[in-house]
Amino acid sequence: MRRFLLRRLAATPLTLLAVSVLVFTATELIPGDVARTILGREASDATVARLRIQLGLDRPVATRYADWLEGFVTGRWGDSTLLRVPVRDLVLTRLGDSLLLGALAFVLLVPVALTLGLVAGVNHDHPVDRILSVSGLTLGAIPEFVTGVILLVVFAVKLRWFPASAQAPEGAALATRLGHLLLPALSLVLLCTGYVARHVRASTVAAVESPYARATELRGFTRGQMVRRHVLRNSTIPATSALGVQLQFLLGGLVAVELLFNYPGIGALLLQSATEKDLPTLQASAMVLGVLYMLIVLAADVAYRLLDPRIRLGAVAS
Amino acid sequence: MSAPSERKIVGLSARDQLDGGVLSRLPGPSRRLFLSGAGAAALTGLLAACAGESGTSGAVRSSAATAPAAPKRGGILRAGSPPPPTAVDPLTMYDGSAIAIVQLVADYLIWLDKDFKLVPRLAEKWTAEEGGKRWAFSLRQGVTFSDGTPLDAETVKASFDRLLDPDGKSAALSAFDTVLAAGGVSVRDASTVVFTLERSFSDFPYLVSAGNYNALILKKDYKGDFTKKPIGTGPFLLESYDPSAGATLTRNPKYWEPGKPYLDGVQIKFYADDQADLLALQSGEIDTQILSRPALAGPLKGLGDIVVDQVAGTGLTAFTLRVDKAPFDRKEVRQAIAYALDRPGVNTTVYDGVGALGNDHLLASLFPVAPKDIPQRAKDPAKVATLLGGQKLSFALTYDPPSKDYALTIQNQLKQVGIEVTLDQRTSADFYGGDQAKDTPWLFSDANLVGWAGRAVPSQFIIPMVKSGGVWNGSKYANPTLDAAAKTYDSATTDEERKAQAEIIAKALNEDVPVIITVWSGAIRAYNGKRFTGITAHPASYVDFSSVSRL
Amino acid sequence: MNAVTLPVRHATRPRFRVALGVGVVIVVFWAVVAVLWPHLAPYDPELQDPLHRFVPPGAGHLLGTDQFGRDTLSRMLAGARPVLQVAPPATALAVIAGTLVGLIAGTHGGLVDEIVMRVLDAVVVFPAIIAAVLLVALSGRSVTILVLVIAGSFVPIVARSVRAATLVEREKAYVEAARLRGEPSWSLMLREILPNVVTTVLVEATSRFGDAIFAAATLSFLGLGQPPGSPDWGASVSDNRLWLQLAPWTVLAPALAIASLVVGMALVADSLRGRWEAS
Amino acid sequence: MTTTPDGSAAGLTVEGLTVAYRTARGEAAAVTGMSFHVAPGETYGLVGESGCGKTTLSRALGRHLPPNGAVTSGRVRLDGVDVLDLAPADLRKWRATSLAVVHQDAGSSLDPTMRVGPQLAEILRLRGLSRAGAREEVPRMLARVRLPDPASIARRYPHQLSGGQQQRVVIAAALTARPRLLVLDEPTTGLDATVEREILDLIWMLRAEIGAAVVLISHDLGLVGRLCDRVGVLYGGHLVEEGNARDVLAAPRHPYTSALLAAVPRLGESRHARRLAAISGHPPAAGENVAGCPFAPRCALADGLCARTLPRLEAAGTRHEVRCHHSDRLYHPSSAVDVQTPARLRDDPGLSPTAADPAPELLQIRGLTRKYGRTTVVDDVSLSIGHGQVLGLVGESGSGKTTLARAVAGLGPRGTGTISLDGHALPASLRRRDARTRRRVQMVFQSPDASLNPSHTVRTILARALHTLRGSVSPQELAARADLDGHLLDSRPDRLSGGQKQRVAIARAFAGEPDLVVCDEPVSALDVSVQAGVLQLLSDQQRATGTSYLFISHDLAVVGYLADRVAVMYRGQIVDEGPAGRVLQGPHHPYTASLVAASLARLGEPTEQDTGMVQPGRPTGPGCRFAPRCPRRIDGLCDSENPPVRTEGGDHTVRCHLGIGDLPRRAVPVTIGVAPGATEEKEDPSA
Repeated sequence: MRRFLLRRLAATPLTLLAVSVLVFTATELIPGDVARTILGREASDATVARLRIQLGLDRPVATRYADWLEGFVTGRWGDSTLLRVPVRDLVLTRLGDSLLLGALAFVLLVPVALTLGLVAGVNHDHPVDRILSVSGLTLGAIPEFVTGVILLVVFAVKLRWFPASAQAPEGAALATRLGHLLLPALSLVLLCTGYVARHVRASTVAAVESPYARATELRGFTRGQMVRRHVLRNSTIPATSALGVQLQFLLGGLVAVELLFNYPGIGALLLQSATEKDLPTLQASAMVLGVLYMLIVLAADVAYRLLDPRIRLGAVAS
Repeated sequence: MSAPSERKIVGLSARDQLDGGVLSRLPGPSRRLFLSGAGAAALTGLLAACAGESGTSGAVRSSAATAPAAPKRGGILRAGSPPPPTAVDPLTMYDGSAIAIVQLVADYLIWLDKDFKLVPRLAEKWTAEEGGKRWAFSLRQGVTFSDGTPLDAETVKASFDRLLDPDGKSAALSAFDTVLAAGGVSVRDASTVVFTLERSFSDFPYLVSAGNYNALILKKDYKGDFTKKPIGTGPFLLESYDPSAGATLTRNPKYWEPGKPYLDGVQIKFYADDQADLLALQSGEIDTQILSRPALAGPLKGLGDIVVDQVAGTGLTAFTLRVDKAPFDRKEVRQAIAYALDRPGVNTTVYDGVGALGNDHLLASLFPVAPKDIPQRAKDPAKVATLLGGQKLSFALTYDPPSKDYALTIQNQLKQVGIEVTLDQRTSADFYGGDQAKDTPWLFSDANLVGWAGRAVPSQFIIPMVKSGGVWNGSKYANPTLDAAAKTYDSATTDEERKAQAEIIAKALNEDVPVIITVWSGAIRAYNGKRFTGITAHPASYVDFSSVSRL
Repeated sequence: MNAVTLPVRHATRPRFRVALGVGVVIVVFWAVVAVLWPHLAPYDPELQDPLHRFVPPGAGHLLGTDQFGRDTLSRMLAGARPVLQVAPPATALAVIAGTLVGLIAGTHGGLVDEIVMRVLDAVVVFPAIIAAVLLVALSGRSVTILVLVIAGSFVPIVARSVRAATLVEREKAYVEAARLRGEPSWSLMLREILPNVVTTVLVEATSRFGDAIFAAATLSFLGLGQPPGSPDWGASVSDNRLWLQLAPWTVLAPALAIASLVVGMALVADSLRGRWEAS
Repeated sequence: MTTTPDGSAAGLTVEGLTVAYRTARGEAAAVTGMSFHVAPGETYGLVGESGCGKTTLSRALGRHLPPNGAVTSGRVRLDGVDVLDLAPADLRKWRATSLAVVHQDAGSSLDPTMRVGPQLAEILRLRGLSRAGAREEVPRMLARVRLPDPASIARRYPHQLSGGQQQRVVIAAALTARPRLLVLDEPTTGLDATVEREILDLIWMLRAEIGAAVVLISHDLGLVGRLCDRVGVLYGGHLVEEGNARDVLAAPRHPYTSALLAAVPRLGESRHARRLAAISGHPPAAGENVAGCPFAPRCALADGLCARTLPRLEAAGTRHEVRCHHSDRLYHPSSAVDVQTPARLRDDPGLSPTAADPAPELLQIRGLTRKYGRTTVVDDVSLSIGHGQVLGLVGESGSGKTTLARAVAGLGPRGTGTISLDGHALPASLRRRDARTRRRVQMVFQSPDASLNPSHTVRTILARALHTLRGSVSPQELAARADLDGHLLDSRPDRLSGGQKQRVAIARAFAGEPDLVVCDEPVSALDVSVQAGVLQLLSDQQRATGTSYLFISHDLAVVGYLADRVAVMYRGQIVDEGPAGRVLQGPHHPYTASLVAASLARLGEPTEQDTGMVQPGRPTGPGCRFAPRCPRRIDGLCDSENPPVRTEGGDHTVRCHLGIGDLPRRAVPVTIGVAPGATEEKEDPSA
């Protein structure tokens, strides 16, 4: 376990390094000029050129990359070129907001998906299973911006049950913030439930049909006892990796949902800084997302390993 | 001053932002505002028509706006706006959100009213000396900055020196070009500032008014960190600013105008997405929009408590053709395109009918000098066929996301007369990037669309855009007759003389068609008419919430 | 319990047949529409009509018109083509490239595997949106870009699955036998292993196809896909959602079209997956 | 025979049981018209090859068929209770109180995510014990199945137990109630010989203790014979022979039973002494409609009558019934060997001709060490194989024998030590071996399912091998040499039986005329009848080509049959190596002795050595690795010092502290079949 963790953690900086090079290269290739963006199209070429020098954009690419890298590693993330605020505060605040949204979606997702998957799996091949599976499949197939738009119209505009914007007033209580986040979280939940439920269903079916579950039946246990005592745990453990995948998916879905619900999260920031060539912000966002992404993968793996005694106690090679 | 194009440019749909990025939000070269007072009459008429259109609520709103009975005090006005794409700095800002925030906190010597009248603010009066070559401005007494520092002539001089510094980042430099140079500002006494111009300029007050929106009066030691040390003489104080979420402003108790503002504060919320902004207004999360999209004028009017204020303007989307390159080097081809367009159709589709028809010359009918006897060009497929003489015409149209609807509309219209247009949509960064002397797409592509906000005087369009060698002459049009007329126009002293020169210019442009102008746009502002009164549209989407009160 | 005594349960499950049938009908419907829409659409989907903007669904326009007075039904039908122009080549590209990468990594193992997997990690972690922004900015919005971005982001997914399947096969005796007799590694990969990971590849292909439709719609929604004015569904949802309140049909029509196609594809993929994995 | 109050017989009564499955092609009967009776305390063995309906029967006894299976006719009664008539709630109660089932793969019938103790406690709670009571009872249950340190076992997860321990836990779970019926479905398959013996001993002891009707299902005739009172032989879903175990095994009356017996290699019997008789063909699939005798297509005695009419089960002796038209013609069916007369282990090496003549060395292994991670799997092994010689390598699972074999083939992890072929160093990595060398060393793998590419036809598989190994014959010829029907050439492996697959694998190994073929447990996954054919093929190929084998098996009898020399491997080391007969007869290493004992021992006989529960993979001390389990351990020596290698009779080496004279040897003749007196010894349960 420790070796597994060490190896995975060792790979992380390398991956991030590769990503940072990719991001840097991509930014270099995106047409446009930050100095021009800051000054507007009306400024003279001379003024723009002066600002470029001031921003250090005239230096060679390699120098700028090295500087950025050194700064990033030593914790000096610099200021956003466009917004002139410290990148670290900007990115971490946005990340925090995104995480709040993601966490809410996750908290809603887990019990719903587990319940649906278990119910479907225990009743596999019965109509209940069919209905749950097909509706899970159906909901999961619809892009979040489509469900989001419909949720907005129904609940925010027509019924006015929930605010249209995910962004709560400044200094609002957590409950208020969560209320604002409910609709966007819901569109993410709808997106992901099907997938996780399918995994839970599959592992539930496997557990129900496993020799140990059958053995309990032969020992005179009722089906309910079997499910509670043996199927539940065995079907949820493999689902942790599905949840990991979905967490990554949640991250990906954030961009559209953040835009749709006007939530200033990390996804929107990434997109904004990419289009606007705000390199320090873009790099930091990409790095932070990358770390988060890899942590999620790692956490899912670790959780899986911790939950499954076979792996935890080293019977199966990691 | 542009109205319709303002929101269109500033407020982007989600996809426009993705496509375009920051530069797409540029009000652009259009942002210098010069409009003589004479235009006001025409505007008022137009306004009345619009008010009638918008029904009773519109009428109520108009009267409320002009004569608030007994304004209630207190209340927080919540306004929605797109987040400023760059740091909020009065010296460099050009986007509507940043301008609005700064205008709530700081003040100009002269405010530009929504009907283009100059309204004294920090300057109480101004006089021209030496035939308009020198201008003296008397400052209002007893004005203090929010930190208690009194306003004096030195402060004003420092503010303008900052704007004129050729090595600085001032975005206003080009506006003062050939008129006022660094060192031209001096202090006569503690309350009088003197501007010595490089040449006579009778419309100079516009240059130091809100029309030149960077020309805010800031403290001497202003360092470019506006959101951290937001000190001004305006009606509100900036309490907090978050580039992602919004801005919180509270009433400035030291504001010089007695009793104002009525509001306790203003809460500005940023909406990265037009739809989110609109939904917020509909669902009551905000009370007004800083930047409303003209195309939404109709839809907004139908929504419950929402009322829409509407003003006309001289903004335009210029459809520029390179006269020095085939196929547009032939006048007939350019004319054919002009005759192929359904102008009322553009106005309806792109501006929801808010604009006024254009006639392919830069003299909008709002300008008093506009010639009246040039026939309005209209769609004429037979004429297109004759002009093209069987030539099959196809070309690429370059533009950036804010002009997308416009591009789609004319593409479709031209297709109906057999002209094939390929759309070449660039990101705004790309479109406005590059070198303005040799390769930037917005000045060098064969055919392009550029949004221009309104101008107060026609020569502010004519000199840069169509005069030979003009800085933003994207068509590369060169006509000695027009050049001469433009020069004469600038030095003309009587209205008759101006009108005569204007007619020469208009006829030349209408005949040669270097730039096709289908519609002059207008501006709107939507707000909740049940909650607040005193909110008005402004051609440049400026905000003055000092007279806003709750109902 | 062995396979001989107990015949495989439910060799043909009725559930698969119904779901597959419904899915196939939906997908085939849209495929046909994608090809034949010029004959099916009542109007030119590009044709603007300033006098008939925002016409609600009714006799003249079955699904109403949009801000330009374009017929929503015609645009919805025409919108099937861009999606189906993107998803198949993107899927094919991703599956071919991913299969090759997965096979190479899985067959060679060791350092090659480690390097390939780290590179794939980086690709996964690298936000696809940055790639999309870059490519769009470089070459304008086009179907090719969309295909490349989607394919690129799916390659690691396919490669990982194929690699995992390859690692399982690689340990099997028939591969060792082939190595023992000195088959070159390309032969091991293509001749010995590939035919036995074909199920994985097919399962990936169907899953990725559904995902590609999803991704194409999302990227178009974000403004990163189709050329301006395209009747593409994702782009239409994005273009029209400003008028959601005024003209909901302009949003709902393409949204439901996306939903139906992805659901149809999901049903097909799920059923086929069930069959292949059972076999 | 006791009877229940309602007059029916006590114990298990199965009457005319027919079980069928719904399949895509309609109903398929897996068990047809089966009837038998097992009295309380009696052990009834059901024998047959895979596919004959054993498992279906075992599931039908617990009324636990998969959803598509159903009993279409017949009854199952236990102590007068008709199991098939029970309402669901009653069925659960019946299962809880009267039934106990032990399956083949014990590990999989335990919840992998739950500790053993709670799993057992849970069952006890179901039987009505209180929480505390259940907790107290668990260690007692574990002790009952002779598990050392029950408290610690209870705290472990199933995967932390060895296979034998898992099986004991499952048996403990089965015995929580006092079941009236104990079904043991292949309880020792997959376990090492010594562990198997322990489990069987346990069952032997417990069966008297619990006095239930015991049904033991197995493919292993020897096992059934040793453990059971009565035996039923299943074939194609029918009971073809039934009788007292001793009678059936000693004098089988059905050709199938007799063929099965003839197919089993006996310990100490060499390929030079007897050909194994394989049963050609394969058993009918479930549902395959057979009008006549299901065995007729494979039967040497079959005639027209057999093909047309299913014979009835008829008496053939005392409590001995047989379902054959020609049972009278089969009096001493396995004509080659008299089952009654035990084959003697021959300590005359002269009978193994190749072992006698010191053959020139082909393969030489010196100081080979291989590690997986930090675990040393093969530890400083030196071995050699002569030209044309078969070296049998035997050892329990985890002993390192497969790793050693793979190292010879150039597969697996790298390590130290040298391998040379005809005096030339053989690179450790396959990649560095040239084409010529690669061609000389080939391998036959254990799992027939994995060793052939499922996507290729047999022809392609053989053609590829001929191409890369530069074989000179055609695929047809190659297949013919392996006794494969020509029509199979265009089939894919999934249409082949296990035996056919293994024949293809052998044919493939011989495509390039190799000098050495490494056979890694090539028959362990095969049924007895098929195993005989494959062993015979290997033997024939060896004779025909003079190729040397490194032959690996965990089955001492199989190794003994094929090998000229035998090496015994224990935890990475060769502990015993020499001519086959001498190694098996002794004097030999105590571990070898335990292996021999395990495969021969009579049940109920006190075990000579106790079975130390050594955790696999536990780090070894400096002493002899076998010391913890060795009955002749010299305390203070064996566990602290590495044993010396002693030589006996010139070419027989033993790694042991004991002097040659002290080493165990087998005096008792080796037998197969019924342990004499086994039936007499059992207690009469009805008494």
